[in-house]
Amino acid sequence: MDVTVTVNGTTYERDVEPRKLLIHFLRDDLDLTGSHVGCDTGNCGACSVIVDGVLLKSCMLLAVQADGVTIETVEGLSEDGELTQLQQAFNEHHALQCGYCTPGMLMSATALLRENASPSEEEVKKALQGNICRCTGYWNIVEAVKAVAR
Amino acid sequence: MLLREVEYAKPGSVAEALELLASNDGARALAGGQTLINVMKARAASPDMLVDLNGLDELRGIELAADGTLTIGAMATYSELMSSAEAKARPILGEVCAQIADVQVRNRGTIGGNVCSNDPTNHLPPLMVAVGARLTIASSDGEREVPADEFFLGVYLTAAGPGELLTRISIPAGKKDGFAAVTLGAEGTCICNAAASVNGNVRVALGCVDAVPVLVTADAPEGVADAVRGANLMPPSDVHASSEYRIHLATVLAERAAAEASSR
Amino acid sequence: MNVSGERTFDAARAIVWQVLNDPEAMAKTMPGVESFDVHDDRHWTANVKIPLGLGGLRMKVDMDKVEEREPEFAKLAIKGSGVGAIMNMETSFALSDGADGGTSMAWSAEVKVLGPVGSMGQRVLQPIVNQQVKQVLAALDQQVQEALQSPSA
Amino acid sequence: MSETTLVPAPVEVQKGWGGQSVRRKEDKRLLQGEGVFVDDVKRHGMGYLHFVRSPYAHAHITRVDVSAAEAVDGVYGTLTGEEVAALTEPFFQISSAPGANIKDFSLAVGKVRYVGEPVVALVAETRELARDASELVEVDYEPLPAVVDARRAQDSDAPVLHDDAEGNLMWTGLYSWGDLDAAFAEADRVVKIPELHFHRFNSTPLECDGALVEYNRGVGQWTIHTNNQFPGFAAIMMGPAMQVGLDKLRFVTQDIGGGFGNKITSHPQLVVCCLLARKLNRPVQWTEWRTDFHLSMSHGNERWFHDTEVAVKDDGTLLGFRTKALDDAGAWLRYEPLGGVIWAQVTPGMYRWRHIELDFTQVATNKAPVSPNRGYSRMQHLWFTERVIDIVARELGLDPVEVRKRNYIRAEDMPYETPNGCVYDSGDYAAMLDLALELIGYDSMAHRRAEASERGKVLGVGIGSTLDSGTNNFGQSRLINPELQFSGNNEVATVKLDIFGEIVVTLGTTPQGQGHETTAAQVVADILSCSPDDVHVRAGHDSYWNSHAGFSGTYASQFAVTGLSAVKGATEMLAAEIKRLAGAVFGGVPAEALELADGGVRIKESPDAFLPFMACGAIINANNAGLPEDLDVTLNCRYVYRPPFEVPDVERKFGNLTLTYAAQLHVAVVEVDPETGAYEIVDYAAVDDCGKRINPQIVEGQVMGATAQAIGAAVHETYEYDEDGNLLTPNFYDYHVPHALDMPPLATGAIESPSPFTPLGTKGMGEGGGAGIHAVCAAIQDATGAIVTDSHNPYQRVWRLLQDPRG
Repeated sequence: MDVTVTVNGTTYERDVEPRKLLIHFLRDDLDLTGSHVGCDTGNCGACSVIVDGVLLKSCMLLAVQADGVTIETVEGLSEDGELTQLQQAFNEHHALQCGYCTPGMLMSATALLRENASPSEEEVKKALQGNICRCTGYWNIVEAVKAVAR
Repeated sequence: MLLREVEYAKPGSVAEALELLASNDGARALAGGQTLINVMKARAASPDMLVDLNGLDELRGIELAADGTLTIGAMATYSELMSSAEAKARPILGEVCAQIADVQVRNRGTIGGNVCSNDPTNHLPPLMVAVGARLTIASSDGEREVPADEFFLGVYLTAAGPGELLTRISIPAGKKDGFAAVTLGAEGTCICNAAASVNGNVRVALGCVDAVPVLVTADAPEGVADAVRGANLMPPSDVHASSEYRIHLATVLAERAAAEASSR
Repeated sequence: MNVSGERTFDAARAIVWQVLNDPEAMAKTMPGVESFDVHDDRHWTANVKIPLGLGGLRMKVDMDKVEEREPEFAKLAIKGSGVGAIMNMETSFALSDGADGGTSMAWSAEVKVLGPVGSMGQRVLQPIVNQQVKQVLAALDQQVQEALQSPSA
Repeated sequence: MSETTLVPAPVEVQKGWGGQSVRRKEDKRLLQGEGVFVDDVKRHGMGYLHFVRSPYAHAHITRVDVSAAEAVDGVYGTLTGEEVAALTEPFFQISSAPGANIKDFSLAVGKVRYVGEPVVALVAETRELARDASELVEVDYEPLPAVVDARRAQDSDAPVLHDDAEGNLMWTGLYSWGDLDAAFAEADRVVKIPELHFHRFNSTPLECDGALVEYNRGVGQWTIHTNNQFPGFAAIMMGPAMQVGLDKLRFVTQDIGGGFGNKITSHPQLVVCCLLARKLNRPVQWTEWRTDFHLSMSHGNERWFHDTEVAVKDDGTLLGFRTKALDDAGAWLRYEPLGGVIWAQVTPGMYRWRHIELDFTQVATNKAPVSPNRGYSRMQHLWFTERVIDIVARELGLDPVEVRKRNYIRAEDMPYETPNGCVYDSGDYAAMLDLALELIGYDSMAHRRAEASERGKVLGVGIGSTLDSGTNNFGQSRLINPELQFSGNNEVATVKLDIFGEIVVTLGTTPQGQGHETTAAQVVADILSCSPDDVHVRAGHDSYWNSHAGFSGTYASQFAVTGLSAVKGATEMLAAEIKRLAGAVFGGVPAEALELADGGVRIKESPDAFLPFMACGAIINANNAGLPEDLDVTLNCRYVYRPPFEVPDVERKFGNLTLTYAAQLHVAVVEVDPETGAYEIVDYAAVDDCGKRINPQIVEGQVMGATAQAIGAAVHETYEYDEDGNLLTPNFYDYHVPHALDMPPLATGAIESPSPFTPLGTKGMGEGGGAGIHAVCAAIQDATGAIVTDSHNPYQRVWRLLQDPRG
């Protein structure tokens, strides 16, 4: 089936099998390998992307369902290699180690901060609940997001 | 990951969706997909066709009638329900939805999908039974309304059968509700849950103890524990809880949910 | 997992025995049978589609009667294989004369589900198995009733 | 949330970059999704590999038919166990007999031994097609009874996994030091503990295993892009099996999405990829999905401790113990039975008892093979010692704090030789405990208990003291099998100046998030007097071009010692060469008269005589005519760091098994809901001492991560099997790993006791998280009043403890 999708400002047209998950489409068809796969049950959130302004896990959407939508992925966060405030805060607070969950974490935190510019610690944790990190124990990630909160 | 081959259809109306479902034996409705797609990844189920209900605005929306009856479109997401001003009329709904899975899942997963999948670990089936929800099922023959305690037939099986669609859920007015659950970690997979509603008598629906929510009633919250014992539960044992422990949890959680309900 | 129970039928033991040992009657009790082959009186094969809510599970089911003491006891080894699931079941039933000319049946089944479907967890599988068993027993009732009404009874 | 309390180090404040929390160099690419993980690597014409896995825990394979699968359009080919047996030798076994006799191939041959074991591999044009076609592979099985409980594995009627071993016993060894009889004679009391159980789990790195393997027919060489975290080990397993020299196996790793030891033993899968890449003459890509990982990869060692007897004095002085350790290896010995000796690195835990006997037995069961997992084998043993301490304290009616302080090895005893000849290099455990108790607010605990009680909760406090022994002496493998010819350890770094003066560092390590690029740059910057920003540390490992040695890799808490010491050595060589070059350029100035500063080298007395690194690099690499003939300078310096080790005494099982012994002191506070057994960790403190910290923030990050893994393991994470050998927690639905809401408030603290044995005073660290399991168990014991005998305490178990505290 034909799918037209705009990712990080670029419009792509592809012919995909209906069974293809959006995450595989992003990674394998569009070569946007920043979003990751960490589980096969929708739990880990490493594939989180923002679809038409809504934070979703791209492993629980078919690529064909993304026809006509606008998607933001980690590759689109910073412009010209300049890290965003949030990305800088992750660096300053040592909020990543292996970096595998990081793209999903950044997307979840980005979605949170758009909706709520000054989240409480509890709100930050709740916003990150759908993203598993096995390296950091989350403390520094929460600190990084709080640091950007107004 | 890596689903079996499947056909995909995106109907433009409920009528078209019903026609697709009725004319394709192996077709299944795709709501939020937050359960179905994962089951398909495991290849534990492989529908021949997915009929995507996203985009059917008829199935969205949350309305509050003058008599306090709340009508929730089957395709309303948890997030929509949580932020709906109308849904505040029955506060327990938003409170329980806020405990389901995580932000991403709540943004996509639907109320209808939750009740129709009727996974024993889901929160909404017992809640629907406790609050006395009525579920409207559409088929090519028209619509029928089923009370929640008759809606759930088995694991992944409900009164909305092949060729049918749950279209909306109506919930009567009320505020005296409670909910209690023991989950794996904070707000994780459910080990046992109980939803309660007090309206004259106390209705408590227990989740995760059988294929369908188990309804017990009592005259007062104090009688709930006896009512649970009287239900002769035979819950499944699994890696998280033995049958015996689930029975115990069901009793404690039923009391807690009932106490919360009556305190409101 | 183990499921077991007792059941009474308003029919004589011989009739119940006949139904339980008639492949065609048994085929009608099984969920979602699409085809049924009888190799001999001890080996049958069925292609079934077990109706799960999220989509049917297709399985090829081989049944092997491993023990038989007419008219009171039989034991079957049942092996189902499908994509995503393997089911191994050993089931037995013992018939005895019940009150009022009826028959009582004590049955038990040890069911093992392997593969991805098995990984869905016992709290999902056990209720599904229970439910299927309920349906099989209800269908069995009906077969016994039909046998009672059939000319040969 | 996290308050960091950094206590001033009791040593002189280090000048320079070392010791500073320099921001990580790795982050920029990772934060933009520009990391290169194994599944990101693609090649023209590559095929995707899918494994057909066993649904049975134990069965004979009676027939394999791949014809229907191979007939599918787009399927490139398959590989069966029979082909593997014809093309390869069984993997080399570390064990002595009987474990030595088993025949381990990269696919099941003739028999399957655990659910999820790879039986056939299939390669196809797309990922989806590979999985589709795998469903057409016909395998007939003849099921056999399974043994899943290690305690039943040696029963006379137990099913035998490996006929070649003539039973399920894989390895056994008796360790005995000191004078047990004297200790028990001296004891006022003997505390007996019939059974303790350390459960099966692992760290579930978020990225599962994977590889992209290319074969070049022209040179007969494989290039293996993989996330294996110990390519040196994989190579020595794969080379002999595939009967090729190690130069034919080029390992390339880039970014790795977590390892924690779990990515050491993917060599069987890599062999399958290699064989198929050659057979099909095309690149083969393998991505392991989460359920595959849970079913088949690197579970942590499950261990039972039976018939434990502890000799104690009434005042709580510990004299010694004897116990029988029964270790469950699962179906294959993929790194085992090394767990049978690794524990001995920390034989007495942190305590001064001198009389210790441990009868170690490892058996095979029909479960996934075990392999290293963060805290490998020491965690199990240290959990045991901590359980012993708390059970002894309870039996004697003593305060667990007092019993610990009475028995801790004292700061003044350091370096301390343990009963089995390990030399604890430095540390002050009592001071760490004091700091941890202060961070947790131990003095106010009575008040907090009362306050919790008012809310209907029961509060418990528990201490976990633990060690993180790092930098292995591989000679310890000889205690498992005296015929093994391994000993010592090594790591390599090269540091060079390139044409434009770029400082380029290459490591033999395979980091998975530990920040090697950053800490290596800090060490280099201090020696070359430049900024870490000027130092380019190559990400990843390439065994073809890269500097590496036999033990290269990232595992077993050693980078801060082996990796950074290699970097230090290479950089010092480079610094000396730069000075020699400059001395020649300046016309015979001796090295002592020169210094490195501001990105160049200058004459101390006349700083205007300055040669920037750019000039040095240019002269040697591109403008070297006329340099003195005897000037032996390449500005490309390779250094192999070799830690000071002796071969252990095999007879006495005696010797120093690791170079450094970092320590961790954790305290957990739990609140239990007595009606349900559900509990929450409400407060937590972690104090770490890993000697000199090159980058305190990275060290703290390791402490935090290890803590979170311990909390997950203590409360929820477990690989449970049913009696037929089906894994009941095969994915993240039922294997619950902690998420942000599960994390308690955390206070971290640190003291620094520099190692006297390492070039930088550092100690390896990162694996001390086991302390969290010890602390949570102790806290549950405190709350419930029941003896905690299992390392895994889900709500149900806590509820049972509450029902029957006397057990």
